[in-house]
Amino acid sequence: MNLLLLNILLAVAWMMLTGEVSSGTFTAGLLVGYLLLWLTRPAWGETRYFSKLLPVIRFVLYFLKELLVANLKVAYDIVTPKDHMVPGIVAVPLDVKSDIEITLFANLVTLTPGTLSLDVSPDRRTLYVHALYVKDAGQFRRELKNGLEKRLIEVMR
Amino acid sequence: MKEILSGSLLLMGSVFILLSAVGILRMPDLYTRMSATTKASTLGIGLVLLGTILFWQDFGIASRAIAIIVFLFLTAPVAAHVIGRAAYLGKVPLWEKTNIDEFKKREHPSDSSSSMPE
Amino acid sequence: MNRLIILPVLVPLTTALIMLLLPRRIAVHRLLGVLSTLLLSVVSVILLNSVLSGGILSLQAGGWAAPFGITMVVDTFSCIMLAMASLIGLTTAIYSIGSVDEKQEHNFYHPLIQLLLMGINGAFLTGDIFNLYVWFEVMLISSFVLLVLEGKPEQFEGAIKYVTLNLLSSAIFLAAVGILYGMAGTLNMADLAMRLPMLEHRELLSVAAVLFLITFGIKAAVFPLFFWLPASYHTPHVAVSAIFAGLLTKVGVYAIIRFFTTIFTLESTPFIHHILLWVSAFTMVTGVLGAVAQYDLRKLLSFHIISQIGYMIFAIAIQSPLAIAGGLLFIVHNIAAKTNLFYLSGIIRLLSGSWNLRQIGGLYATYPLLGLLFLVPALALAGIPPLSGFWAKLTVIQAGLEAQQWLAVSVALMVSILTLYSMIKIWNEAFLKDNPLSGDEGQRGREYHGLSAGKKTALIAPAIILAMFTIVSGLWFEPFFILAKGASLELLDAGIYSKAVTGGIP
Amino acid sequence: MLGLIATGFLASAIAPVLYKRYRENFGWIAVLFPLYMFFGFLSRYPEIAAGNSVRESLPWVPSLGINFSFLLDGLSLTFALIISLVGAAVFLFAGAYMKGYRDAGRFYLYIGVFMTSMLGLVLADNMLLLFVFWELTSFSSYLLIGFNHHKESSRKSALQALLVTGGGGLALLAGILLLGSVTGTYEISSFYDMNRIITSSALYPAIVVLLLLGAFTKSAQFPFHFWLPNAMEAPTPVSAYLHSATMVKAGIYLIARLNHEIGGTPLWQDTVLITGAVTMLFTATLAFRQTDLKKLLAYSTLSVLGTLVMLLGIGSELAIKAFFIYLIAHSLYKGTLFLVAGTIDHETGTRDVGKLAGLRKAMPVTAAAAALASFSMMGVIPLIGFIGKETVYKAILELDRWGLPLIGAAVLANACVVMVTLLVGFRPFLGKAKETPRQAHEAPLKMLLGPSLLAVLGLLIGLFPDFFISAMLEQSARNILSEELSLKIVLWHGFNLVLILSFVTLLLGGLFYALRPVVLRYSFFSSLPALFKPSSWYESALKGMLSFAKLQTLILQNGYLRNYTIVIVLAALIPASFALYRAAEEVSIIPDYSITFYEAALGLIIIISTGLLITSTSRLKSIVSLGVMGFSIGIIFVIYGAPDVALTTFAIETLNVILFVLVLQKLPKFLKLSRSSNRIRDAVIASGIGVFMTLVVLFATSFNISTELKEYFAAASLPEGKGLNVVNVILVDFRALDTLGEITVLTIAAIGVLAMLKTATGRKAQP
Amino acid sequence: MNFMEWAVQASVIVIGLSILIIFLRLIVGPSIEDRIVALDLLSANAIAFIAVYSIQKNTTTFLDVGIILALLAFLSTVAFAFYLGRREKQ
Amino acid sequence: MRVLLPVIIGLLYATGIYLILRRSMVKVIFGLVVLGHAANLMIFTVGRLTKGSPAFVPHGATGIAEPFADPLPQALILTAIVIGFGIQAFTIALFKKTCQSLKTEDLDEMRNTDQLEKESP
Amino acid sequence: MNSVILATASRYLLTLILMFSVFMLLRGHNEPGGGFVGGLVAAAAFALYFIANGLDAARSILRIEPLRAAVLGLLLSLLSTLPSLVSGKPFMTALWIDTGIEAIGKVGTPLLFDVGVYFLVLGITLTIIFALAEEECRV
Ligand code: NA
Ligand code: NA
Repeated sequence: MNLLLLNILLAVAWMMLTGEVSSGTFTAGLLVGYLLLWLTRPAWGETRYFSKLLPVIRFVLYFLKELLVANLKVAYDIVTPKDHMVPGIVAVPLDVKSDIEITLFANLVTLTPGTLSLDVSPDRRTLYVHALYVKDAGQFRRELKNGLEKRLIEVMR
Repeated sequence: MKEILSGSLLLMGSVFILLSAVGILRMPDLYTRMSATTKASTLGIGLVLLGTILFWQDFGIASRAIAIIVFLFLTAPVAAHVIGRAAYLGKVPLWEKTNIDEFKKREHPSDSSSSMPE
Repeated sequence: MNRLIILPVLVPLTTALIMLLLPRRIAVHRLLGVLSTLLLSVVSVILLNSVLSGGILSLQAGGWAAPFGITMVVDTFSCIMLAMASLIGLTTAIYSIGSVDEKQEHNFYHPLIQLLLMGINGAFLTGDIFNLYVWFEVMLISSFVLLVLEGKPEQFEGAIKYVTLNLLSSAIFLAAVGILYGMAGTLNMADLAMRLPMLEHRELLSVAAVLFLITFGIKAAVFPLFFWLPASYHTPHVAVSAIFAGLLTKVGVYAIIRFFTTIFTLESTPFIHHILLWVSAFTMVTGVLGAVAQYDLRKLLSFHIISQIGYMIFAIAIQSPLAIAGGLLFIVHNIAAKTNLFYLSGIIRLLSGSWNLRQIGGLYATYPLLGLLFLVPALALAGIPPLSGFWAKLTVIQAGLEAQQWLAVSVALMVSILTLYSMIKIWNEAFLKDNPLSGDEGQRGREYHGLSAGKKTALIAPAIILAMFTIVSGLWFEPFFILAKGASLELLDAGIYSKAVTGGIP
Repeated sequence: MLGLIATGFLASAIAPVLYKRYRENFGWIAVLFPLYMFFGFLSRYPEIAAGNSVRESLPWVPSLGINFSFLLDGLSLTFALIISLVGAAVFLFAGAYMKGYRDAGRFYLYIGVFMTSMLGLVLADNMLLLFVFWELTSFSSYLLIGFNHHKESSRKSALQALLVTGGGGLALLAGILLLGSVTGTYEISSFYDMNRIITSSALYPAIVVLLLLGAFTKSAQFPFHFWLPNAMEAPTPVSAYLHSATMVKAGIYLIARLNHEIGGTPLWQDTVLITGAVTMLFTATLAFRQTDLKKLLAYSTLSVLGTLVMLLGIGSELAIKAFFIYLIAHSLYKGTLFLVAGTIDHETGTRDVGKLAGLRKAMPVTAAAAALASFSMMGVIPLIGFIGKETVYKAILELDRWGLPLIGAAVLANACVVMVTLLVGFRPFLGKAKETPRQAHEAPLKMLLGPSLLAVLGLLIGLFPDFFISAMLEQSARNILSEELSLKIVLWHGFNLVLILSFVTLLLGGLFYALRPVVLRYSFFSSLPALFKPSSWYESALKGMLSFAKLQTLILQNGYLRNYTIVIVLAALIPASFALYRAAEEVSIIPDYSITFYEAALGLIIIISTGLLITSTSRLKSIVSLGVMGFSIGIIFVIYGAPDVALTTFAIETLNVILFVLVLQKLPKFLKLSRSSNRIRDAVIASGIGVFMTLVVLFATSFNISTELKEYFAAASLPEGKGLNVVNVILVDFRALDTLGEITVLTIAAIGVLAMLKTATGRKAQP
Repeated sequence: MNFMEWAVQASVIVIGLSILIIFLRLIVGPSIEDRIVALDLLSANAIAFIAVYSIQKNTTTFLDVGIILALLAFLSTVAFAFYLGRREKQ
Repeated sequence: MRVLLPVIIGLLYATGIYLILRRSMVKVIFGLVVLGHAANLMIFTVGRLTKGSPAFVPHGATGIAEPFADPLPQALILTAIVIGFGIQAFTIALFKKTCQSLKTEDLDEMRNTDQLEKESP
Repeated sequence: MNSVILATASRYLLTLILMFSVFMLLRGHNEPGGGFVGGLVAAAAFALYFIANGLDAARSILRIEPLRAAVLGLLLSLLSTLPSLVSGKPFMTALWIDTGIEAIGKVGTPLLFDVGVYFLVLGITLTIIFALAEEECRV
């Protein structure tokens, strides 16, 4: 995280140099700073500040795709008769550990249409998820863990 | 071109919004309504705001619109979570066709859920 | 000199802020309370002096010319009101030292009194109708809090009515301000005074006038809008009752006078003045009858407030220079006498342990000086010469006779005998009759004896100050009359106020 | 004279202090005060007798025409001398009589204030100044009558006296003000040649009625007489002073003083005459039932007061002469007899005539003084009372109109007075001594000196009337009638009709005395229905007023908040609707029904959420409805170009939700509490308000408004206010004072919440 | 009327319609949670409306209202949930 | 909307008044809130409406061209809203304390302070 | 409210919202916003934190007694009028200084006044909320 701070400082410096205080110059500063930091990366020792960029972008794209697809699926359900829904509440065991990870995971689950994180168990090992299509709870668990959770852990650690 | 893109985004967003509205009306119980609609409207609003960004093509506007989108994406799931949880603990009934309830086992090992309308 | 105009608002606000920054230094609160009100008294005297010598003063807040910013104005009338508010503020600050317990003082009693004074002074000073609303609210909310500061059940009960009805009044006030702005496009009183005569929609104007009348009527507690007052005024701490009784209703009266001389005139809204006449008669009568029916000392005094307001409204309804002067004199007299009676009621309570006249007695035998002290405001209220109340009554009645309002004058005279009756009732019950409780029971609640000498002085001194005021203003009445007459002529001269505010642009 | 009055008040103020110092002997000190006054006035006697008058004037409230104007002429000097002389006797007497009374020091304060006010009253040459003193006598007499205030009867009588005379006083005030408005001045001496102006004024009847109301109540004329016998609750010196010699004569003084200026019309003369005559006879007959020495004297006093008023009503030279002599005679003998009654009471412990007899041996001096005064009161030669009565009869007989019935009435009334005299002045002293609560002894010197002096003076004046009072009479009559008179007063007129009438009076009086027990037994007076008793009129008026007050208060201040709200709402709605109705003619509304889809949707949502709010049975549902309403209104603000307002609305709505949510748990569930009839009533009222406000808004927006301010703000915002957001510039600059007040309100609200929640509550200690 | 105007017009109508539909849910409930969800959704839709309206009226100032609205709607939902959660405990 | 808005204002006033005439204290508070809305909307409307043109000086300009919404009523409403909020917050707390203290929220049971004392001491 | 998700989210949202509130405050003179709304938004942030993490946590984050913050805010607003009094201009006359920095622009007493309003509103809102919450928790 230190590098992030440095990056921001560089952005501010850029802003000062250009003599224009605006969000545009700030963003430019950020980009320039990132580039500079990347160029000088040996100076910063072992850091994952640079290797994170791609996975983050990939994760976001993956999530947006999921979002759109699931939305369309639900949209279809909304406009057609509702009888083929099989809702259920499933307990999903968690591999994510820290607060931020749990929160992110739960929220992403909720954001994905058709699923809704109801609660985290007090021991933080289980997430209870309400979903619209739970033909098989085991399969549902697996899909969630292998998809979203795995990618999240990849990005976070 | 800009106008076409922007207008289409607006229309698409509106349609998603309408869908979520229909969803909240049509879905059988609170949980399905929440599952179905929160995101739909989030996406819809996101699209509308994207359309707005495209229309103005102004950095200030864009940053504000993006702020709204980010904020919505941050808060909508949390809100859904707190309400859903409260509803479940408050014994808002599940649809009768609900397949499986693994939450109940933890919360109410013995009794069956009963309705409690406020 | 006009830079001083803002001080009556700033001084109490600053004082309150300092108190709030030192929440646990009660001794500082007490000292500051007295100092601030002393300073206010000095300021109001200086202002009065310069208004008398140099005419109406105005201050354009923020330096924005008249109709655009907010104007603060002092004419003789507002100076008189400021001076009375300072006097009552000062005496209450002293009285509170003797009577208010530390728990309430820790609950921000002293800053709240300062903020109440700030609201009251602001209302007297402003020359802008919306700004008046703001000051009214400052005053109201402070009074709400002061009302329930002790947390007694009866205070909550009284407060519910007080708060609800006063908020209703605020809603009406806002509506009236809205209508007036919607018609004239301005909020400045002087500007309104100049614009309204040029408006085509005269009748619509009287809708606004009626609504203002109702708003201020509720604040002034006139018939049939007074219910909140007897429901609540006897419940708070007596020092709070006293300052309420002295000042709050008079702010309503002030506003009625200000609006119906400066903005709306007799010619523009004739039927309002008919209403006022009837209202005044009913107010006098129902108030005094309410008082007569009571045995609770403070309830009795509370109903009296209403009755006395009737006289002021009567004066406004007649609206001759003499009548308005009489109304002003009535306000001045009433503020001092009424507050004093509440102070004394508090002392009586400390001596006897009760507010109920049936359970009090024998005070004259044991505390003759207290008895004489009580007689001063009581007789002044009953209009016994040569105390201040006599002159106020005399002036109002003379004005009534000149206006040939025979019926209303008869009512006023009859009410004054009932006033005498009810004052004598207190005198008879609390002072003359033997103490109904004997022995240990008779000593019950005699908290007074447990007080330190300093606290006792703090209790008695305000009563003596106000009694002196009542006596002196009675014996040396001429300057008061000249002052009131001057203020009245100033109020009734349509141009003088506007000229002072807008700087001579007609 | 102002100095004299001021000295009087000051002296009274220090009396209690001095009393504390000297106690037993204070009477001797106190008497110096009236004596000083008396001799002061006496020193002016030659000047006044020579036909001059002394006028002093100092401005008091010149703007209202009120001045410290004093006039010493024959009339006022006569009264002043009586007041100070009887005052001296009473002060001395009180020195002994009040011994043992608690707080006797206060007594001297009151009576001193009273005497001074009384002097001020008769000396005042300004009507309003006179009124000031008039009220002061009323109030100081209230304190004196109620001096034994631990007794309820005492308090009641004092209040009665105060209310009756105070009520009259207010009438007097109104009369004075009207008189002032006719004459343009309040200075009595300025009225002097205004009789024509006053009597021809349209206000004249009102002036007469009001002034006489004041005078009659003060002088206890029928039907206001009842307070005087009740005032006998006062310590005897008070009765002697106020209720025979001085205060009750204030009304008579007023009539006499104004007789020339206002009188001369049938209205004035007849009213005064008839009231006086009725009082004279009616109150005399009431004496039959009395057994208390003081009450007996009180009724006879009433009769005399009636006679005096009647004489003023007759208004002839002779009548004025009679008035004058009778006035002095009465003051002297009645003062004596009251003090004698007080002495008897003080020495024996009772005032019941039935229980008193044979005191002459134990109290010889008292008996002698009583006898002298009694002879004067009965009108026996050669005392002044004889001259008085003779002149009265003569004055009546002189009348063309009403002479016969009046002389009959006078004889009857005087016979009753004779009976009273026999009962009070003789019976206690004659016959065999009876057992009394206290062993009778002769009274101390302080108590004897006063009555003896007055009694002897009665004799002396009777013997040498010319020397003592002729000059005064001349001057007084001149003040009353404004004519030069030269009436010699002589003791003996020879045998004539008047003398016969005097004899008849005495005989009748004796007869009454003898028949009294019988009359008492069959007396219709004792069973007089309440309807005919003015005192019961007072009682029922008071009681009626009290129950009306209670009823009114119960109805008006009924404790139901919603009733208060309804009254206030209707009080606003009705006159405002009336005004709106009249305004309807001047506006022409061209309704603009154009509406967009989203506006319609918004309107629909607001309308439905009000419905939800009203019908909701759940608190949370209500809050949600309220939230919807607030958010919709916020959107309206957005639509109409008020983003700042919208922002604030949203923010506050949300905070409201939080607040409600925080307190809701503590609030009980909704109950359906109102009856459906109430709900309908409330709905009607509410709809009235709704329709009214709708119309007001439509009307108010139906014409063009001045846009001067709007344009100014738009133009000045950037260059002068340095801001693009005009609303914000207004808030923090143009109208920053509003904002200062606004944030003060917020601060107070927060303090309030904090203070309120810090205090512990509970219903446990409610009385 | 060009496409953009048409699209804006249509969007306003569609969003307005959605708002009405959601409001219907708010009216019928049945549970209080349903109403809260509906309220939350209403404010979200209001944001969309504001965005479209600002295009229609060619003003940018309204967009700030949207940010606040998003924030506050979330807060009130959480507050309601807080209340409901406490209700369960009692 | 020229007609609809006045109607809504009237409706809000009516609702507010109706609610403060209830016996339940909580409803009275709701009534006060609604009255506040009504008053604000009224001032806003009576100050004349302008659609969609807030009073902001455009960047680069020195003034605003008509039409634009009158900023003064907006400023007034803002002040009134804030004041209303403060008072409302206090009132809510007050009503709550009252409820706790008197153990009822039925206003008809709060008549003690208005009553005349009993005849006997 | 005992929820990891809400508690975690609230920590991030707190800073985010606070930042936004300062933003609202500072540009209120030119765009919608201002001290009042800014203060309310800031208060909302703390209210959210209180709901998610409890009263004590919220108080400790705030560090200052909310009423004191309010009073200091009011004092600041009042002090912003001081220059007008000292310089002999009518009460509350605005005084401006040009910073020369474009993004900040001119700084004047009205801005100071608005900053006072911000702290005041923040303070009093939290005073009220915390007071009510405290009561709620006590019973
Ligand atoms: Na004027
Ligand atoms: Na702003």
